[in-house]
Amino acid sequence: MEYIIIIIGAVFVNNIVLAQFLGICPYLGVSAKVPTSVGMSGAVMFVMTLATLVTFLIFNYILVPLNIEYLQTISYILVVASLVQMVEIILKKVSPALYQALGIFLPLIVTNCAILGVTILAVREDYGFNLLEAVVFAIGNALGFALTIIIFAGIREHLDLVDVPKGMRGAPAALVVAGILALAFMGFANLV
Amino acid sequence: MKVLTVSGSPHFHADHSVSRIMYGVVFSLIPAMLVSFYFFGLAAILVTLTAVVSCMAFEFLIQKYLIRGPMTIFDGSAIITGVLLAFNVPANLPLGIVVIGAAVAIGMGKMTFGGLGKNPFNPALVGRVFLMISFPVQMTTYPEPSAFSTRLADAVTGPTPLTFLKGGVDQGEKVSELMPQIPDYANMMLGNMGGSVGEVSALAIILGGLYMLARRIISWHIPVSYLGTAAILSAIFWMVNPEVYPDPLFHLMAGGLMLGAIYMATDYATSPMSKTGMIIFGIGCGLLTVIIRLFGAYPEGVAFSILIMNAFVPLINRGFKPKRFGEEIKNG
Amino acid sequence: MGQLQNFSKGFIRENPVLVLLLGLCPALGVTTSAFNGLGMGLATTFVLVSSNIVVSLIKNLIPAKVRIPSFIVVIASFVTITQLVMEAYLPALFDSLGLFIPLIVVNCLVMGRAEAFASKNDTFSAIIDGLGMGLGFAFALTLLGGLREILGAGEFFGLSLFPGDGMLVFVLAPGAFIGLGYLVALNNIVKKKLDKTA
Amino acid sequence: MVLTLIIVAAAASFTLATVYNLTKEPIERSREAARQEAIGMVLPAFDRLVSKKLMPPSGSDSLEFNLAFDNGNLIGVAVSTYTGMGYSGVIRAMVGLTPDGEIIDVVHLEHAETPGLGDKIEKGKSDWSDQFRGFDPSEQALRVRQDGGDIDAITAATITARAYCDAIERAYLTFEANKQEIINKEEE
Amino acid sequence: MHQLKTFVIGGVHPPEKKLAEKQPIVRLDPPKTVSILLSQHLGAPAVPVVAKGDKVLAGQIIARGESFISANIHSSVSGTVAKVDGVPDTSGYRKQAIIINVEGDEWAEGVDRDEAFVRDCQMSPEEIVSRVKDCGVVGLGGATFPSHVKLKVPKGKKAEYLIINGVECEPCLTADHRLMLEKGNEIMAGISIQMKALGVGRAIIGIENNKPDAINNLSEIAREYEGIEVQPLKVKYPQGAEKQLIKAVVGREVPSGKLPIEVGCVVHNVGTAFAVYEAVQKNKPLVERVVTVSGDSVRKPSNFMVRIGTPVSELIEAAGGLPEDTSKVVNGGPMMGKALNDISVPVTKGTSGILAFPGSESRRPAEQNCIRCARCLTVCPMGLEPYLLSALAEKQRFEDCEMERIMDCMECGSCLYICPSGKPLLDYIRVGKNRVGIMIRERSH
Amino acid sequence: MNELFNEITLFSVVSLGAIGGVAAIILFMVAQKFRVIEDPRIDIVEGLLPGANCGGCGLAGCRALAEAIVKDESLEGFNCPPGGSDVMQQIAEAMGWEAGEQTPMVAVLRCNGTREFAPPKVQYDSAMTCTFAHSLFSGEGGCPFGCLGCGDCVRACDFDAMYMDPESGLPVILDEKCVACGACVKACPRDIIEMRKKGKKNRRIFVSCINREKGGVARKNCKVACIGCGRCVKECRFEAITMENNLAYIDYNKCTLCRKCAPVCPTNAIHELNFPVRKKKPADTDKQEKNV
Repeated sequence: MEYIIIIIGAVFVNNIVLAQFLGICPYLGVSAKVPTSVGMSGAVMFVMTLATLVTFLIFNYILVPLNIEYLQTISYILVVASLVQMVEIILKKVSPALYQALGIFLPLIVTNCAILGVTILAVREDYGFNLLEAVVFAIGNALGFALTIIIFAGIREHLDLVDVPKGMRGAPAALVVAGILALAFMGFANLV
Repeated sequence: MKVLTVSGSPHFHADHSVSRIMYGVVFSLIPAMLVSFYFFGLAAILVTLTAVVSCMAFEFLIQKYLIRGPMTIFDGSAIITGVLLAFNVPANLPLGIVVIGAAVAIGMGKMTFGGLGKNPFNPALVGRVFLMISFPVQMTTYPEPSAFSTRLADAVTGPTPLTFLKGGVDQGEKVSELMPQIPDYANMMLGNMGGSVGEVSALAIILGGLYMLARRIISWHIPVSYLGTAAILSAIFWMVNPEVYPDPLFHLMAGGLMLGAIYMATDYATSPMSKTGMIIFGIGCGLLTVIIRLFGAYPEGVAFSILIMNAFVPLINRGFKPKRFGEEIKNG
Repeated sequence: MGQLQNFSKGFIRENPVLVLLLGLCPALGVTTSAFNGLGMGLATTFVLVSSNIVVSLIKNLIPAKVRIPSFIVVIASFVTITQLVMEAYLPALFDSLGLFIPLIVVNCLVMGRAEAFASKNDTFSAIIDGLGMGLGFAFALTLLGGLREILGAGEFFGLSLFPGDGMLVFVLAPGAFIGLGYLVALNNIVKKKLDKTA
Repeated sequence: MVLTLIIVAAAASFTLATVYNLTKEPIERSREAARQEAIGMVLPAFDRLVSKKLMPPSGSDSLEFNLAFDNGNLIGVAVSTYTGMGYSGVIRAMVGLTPDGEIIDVVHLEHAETPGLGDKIEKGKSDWSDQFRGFDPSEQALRVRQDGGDIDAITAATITARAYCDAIERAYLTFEANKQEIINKEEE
Repeated sequence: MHQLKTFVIGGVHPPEKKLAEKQPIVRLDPPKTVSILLSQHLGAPAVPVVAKGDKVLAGQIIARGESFISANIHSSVSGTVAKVDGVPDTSGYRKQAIIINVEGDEWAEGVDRDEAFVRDCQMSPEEIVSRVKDCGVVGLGGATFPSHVKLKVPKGKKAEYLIINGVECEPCLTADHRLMLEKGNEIMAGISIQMKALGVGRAIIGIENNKPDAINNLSEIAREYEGIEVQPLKVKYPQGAEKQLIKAVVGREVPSGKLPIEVGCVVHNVGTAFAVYEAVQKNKPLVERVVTVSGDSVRKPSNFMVRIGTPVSELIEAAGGLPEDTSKVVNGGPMMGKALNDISVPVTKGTSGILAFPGSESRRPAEQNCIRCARCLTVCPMGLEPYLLSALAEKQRFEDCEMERIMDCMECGSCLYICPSGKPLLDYIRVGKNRVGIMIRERSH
Repeated sequence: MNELFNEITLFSVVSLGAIGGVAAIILFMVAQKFRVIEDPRIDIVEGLLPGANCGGCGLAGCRALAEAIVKDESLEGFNCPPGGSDVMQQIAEAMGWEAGEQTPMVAVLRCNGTREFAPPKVQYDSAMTCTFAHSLFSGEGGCPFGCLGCGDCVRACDFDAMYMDPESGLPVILDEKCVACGACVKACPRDIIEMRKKGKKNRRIFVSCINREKGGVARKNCKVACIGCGRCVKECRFEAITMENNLAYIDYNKCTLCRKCAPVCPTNAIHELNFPVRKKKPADTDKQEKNV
């Protein structure tokens, strides 16, 4: 039950994109087509879970005991960066098609604040997560990211076909859609 | 013989037009409008009028100065948005806020994307939710209904059945104790209860819905699946614990469920295209509405759930295509 | 194409937020008020300028393969420094910016400038570029913060402009997206006007 | 290649450690100052402060009790309390209680409530929280009126108001449960 | 209540306007000159076997269909070949045609011009097919697919039903209707000949319920034939489309991209059945056909039996000429026919009707934003999404068009008919089909 | 000083160094194991290309062109219209090859069937797209080769180099904006637009008609159609003009821009662009005006 609450909270109530403003760059960048956004979600989910697992261990078993929590940011980003590069290299070899589709955005996962943000949030005292909860939290957030980016890709495909007025085409319309989506998601407030 | 016209086939065209459909919807809204005028009086008339006029005005201004497209204010769609927006706010809402709502509904909800048919979200609901979040105090002070009311903004305010029940249950009171304090079902059906301008009378809305069904403006798929899901899900909760969860009949008649299911969810531009898609959409709306009503912070979830399902529409359209000719054989 | 242009392009033509759409997370997350926006903008500018300096200094010492990780480490160090200093001397701002301070590390703007500009140019140009881009970022954030503060709370830099509450939605998440959306559209129009006159 | 990265990391961490050591003290100071300020706001003048942690009857985390003495007499307790019932996230508050359990004053420490609505619990934003001054939980109910209590809710932010009451009540109940111990402290 | 059979998905019901319903077929005299197009059938154009100055007789072969899907062309008049040259066809593009100056009305030897009804046929199936081929019979419903090809069942396939299309679902057209009333015996005999050629035991004639007299007439005659029955159908457009008719009559669905024989059916038009009768029993090639001249601008809506190659303008004259406000002349039915830009074009084997409309009826409604009312989805008989296909084609996203099965579209026009926004849906879909067709062909190379 | 450098410093340096080191080693190993060999020059070439992904080169975007160039190890047959020879030169330098000089090209419209010269006989009332109009009928003016005027070419132009002239019903090409990407050539269902050499001082002479019908037929629909009379062929001393299917064509590689052919054309079908006005008989100047 605990885990379900964490997931519902992360997906709907405190949606990583719509309520926490994390991962906006890929949200706007890789959401032009539904299949691409699905691929991106997959990559994010994988990296996010793995990164949270690793950083949680580093934080609780290296940084806290040594009293050097202030190194959190720098050590996390190192871990995330190398993880992403690893995923990139592996993907290039294993699934060139997916690699092609995600294109330049794979390296951008490094600078995807969603990953770093979630790894930092996962060790926040407020939540007091244990390892398993932290991983579930990461999966929940990745699901939230996937949900919003895929919905959003659908809407953008729709907008592509209908000729949005010139001034609003592209990012502005996308942001307004995100705004309305955020409005709608406020309905989930206090669900858990 | 004059110059011949050459065009692609077909050379016959059905007697449909966008404005005929739209004015059909406006016509079907009249019963609900009359009920609201009866119970909320002058205030309701003022709110409705303001909303309609400002929706048309904003559409006119944006078309004229920003988009510079063909003039569309008389196709009736802005009127519908205006009426539905008015139907979704309390009758004693300050008119300035109504104007803001109209600006958001038309400007942000509709014209941002290029106007009628291009908007991914229902404009009236965008306006309503925007107001709901922006002006929570004004948007949740509902006037008490009273027959042939002529009062303006100084009306006695009171809770809607939904807020009353939710507030009570939240403090651990029992549904059976709370029920006698709200209008009975006959009154709720007629619209003699607190609520937004046009949502109060389930009967009037159903009447309008039947008219639209008869004229084939809408199909039964969305309203039936929406209301059905809401009824079934709330019935399940009700059977589990009738002291915490009110019965399905209450859910159907309270709040904006009827209005939402018949008028908002069936909006062409923001609902799925195929019949299966429509049913999925209705089920989604129903589930979300009940979940938000029972477990969320807001007592009413209709607007939120329809907006959220609006966002899913492109995906539903992708995933649920109409049944194609010649497909059956392959499977069989 | 002088240093001046390097500096000024960041405001309208190549504004990192409004045109390049970089660093949107903090642009949306912290701009509940003009003050927060400005604070975040300046913090980012500091990181941007200092990391640009260091990157342009060490660019020849770093082998190509570990270039990006090294740059990240440099940036992360400056972010942590900002974090520590801010917590010590500006605790209120530190609280309201919260998570977004460590996230400066992953601001595409910082990384992007280090990669695309500082690693290819001399230190002085790198400073000017960092300043221009950083201040452009701060400008956009302050603008958005101001807009949201005025519409959402009826205040500007904490000064009350009109009595009563504003439209709350602008202080909340949806308002950030909507506000930024229309700002980008507005900037598109301004940019087009500038292009026409140029 | 690996070596370069290690060197860069080491250099960076060395610099950071230095900065950390430099800022450690100011950070401590500013935190302490904030705590002191909050305590000062909810308690009358005192000359000695004793802190201890106590577990509340309900809740996951312990509360920090700051016992304030003036001339060796317990003049009040500043309790740092919390609630998880907030509209969004945890709300923390400092509650000042007299040795009899009457509320002296309340000030919020940390919250993420909706700006414009829930943030009315902040003293600077509205005078809503003034109604807790001199409130005696043993005689009146620490609940909002809708819930049958004696506290006026915040319009359109009942949840926040309810949560704030919960936080204060947690402080009060913990105080009541440990009253004996606290008074013993006085005798020490 | 008894539910009439019809197809399941989609369909519309446009106003029927069968103005010439009660007008008996009138035989028109040959005109002064005829232009006989070399391409009057699906497939490669026929190759002329006469040259300028040659004397020809009516019914004499003048061009030979040499490829597999092609048909012979016969002179419809007697006279002298004036030239072989390009004449504008219905689209205004010049196509090769044989132009003949008419002299008298003499017929080629062997053509039996006696009206007497001959019921029984002694030929073998092979002989029937080759006679049909020699006589240049093509499908007269509009698609002009060479009939002899359809009468040969491909190896490995088996035909179970011969379905006869007496639906005439297009508004205004009454040619088939009149034929069924006036030539019922001949049609029946034609059907039994076709059954023999195909080796099937059952034939079903599908007729829409708005032609009760035709249903009665044919049912009456069908009693004398074994295995032939008449199936009344609910009025719904496009029931005359092969796949829809099969679905309506026998309830089978032809898979996407496949032919009717896949589900054991062969479909022929009643007009074709009559032409087959004439070819086999009377040795008369396809040189004339019934054409409905109708529409709101036509003074005397009529049904004419005309020689192939007669200019459309002569038919219109015969029907009383056109009023001043005529602004559209359509070759074919109002749903799938082609608007003419010149009324001097000749009648071909595929001309089922000539319709003329005044300005008020011929204009398309003003185009507005698509309001996504989904009516086009509801009416599409193939279960496609016209709004989507049209938008994709407009945006030149032809790969996506192909994935959305644009090639299944049969251009029935129901979507454009129903669209309240006046979107030129079908126009763009046609563009898309065209381009996707090119893409598919390029791929197969 | 002790305060500044204590055990925290030591822990920091050691642990972060360790994290960095471990990460680097793992990465190094993964990189070895999953290496994909890809020519690094592709990235270099792609960086030099304009990145507009316009498809003017005939390939699917700039990356595709870069891959193709590197694969062929030569610039032969590759051309980036928006980038022009500058970019090709740069690529050649970067790769160490020689770039062929690229002749500047520009799109020209080979139809002059304005409403005046080819008056509409019927009215078109369907989707405003040439592709469809072309499949539907021969055109409002009746010429089966002429411009349909629905503007597919204008919509295809990514560089704002074309617009529809509402008066003539024909598209207008703006020389200075045209980058010769060929999008309009592809978009025109009737192949009316041709890429021609920009010419000295931007001067060009071409037959502004592609009607291959016989003279009389062509003339019936359009006053300025090429009727295939062959006078220009006789006039040309450079054998630049050929006559095929009743249609004259001027080869821009052989044409010397001598302007001899234009005056002899009885239908004014030969167009001159950007030449100084002829100082001859008044009748000719009249002609000139109509053509420009």
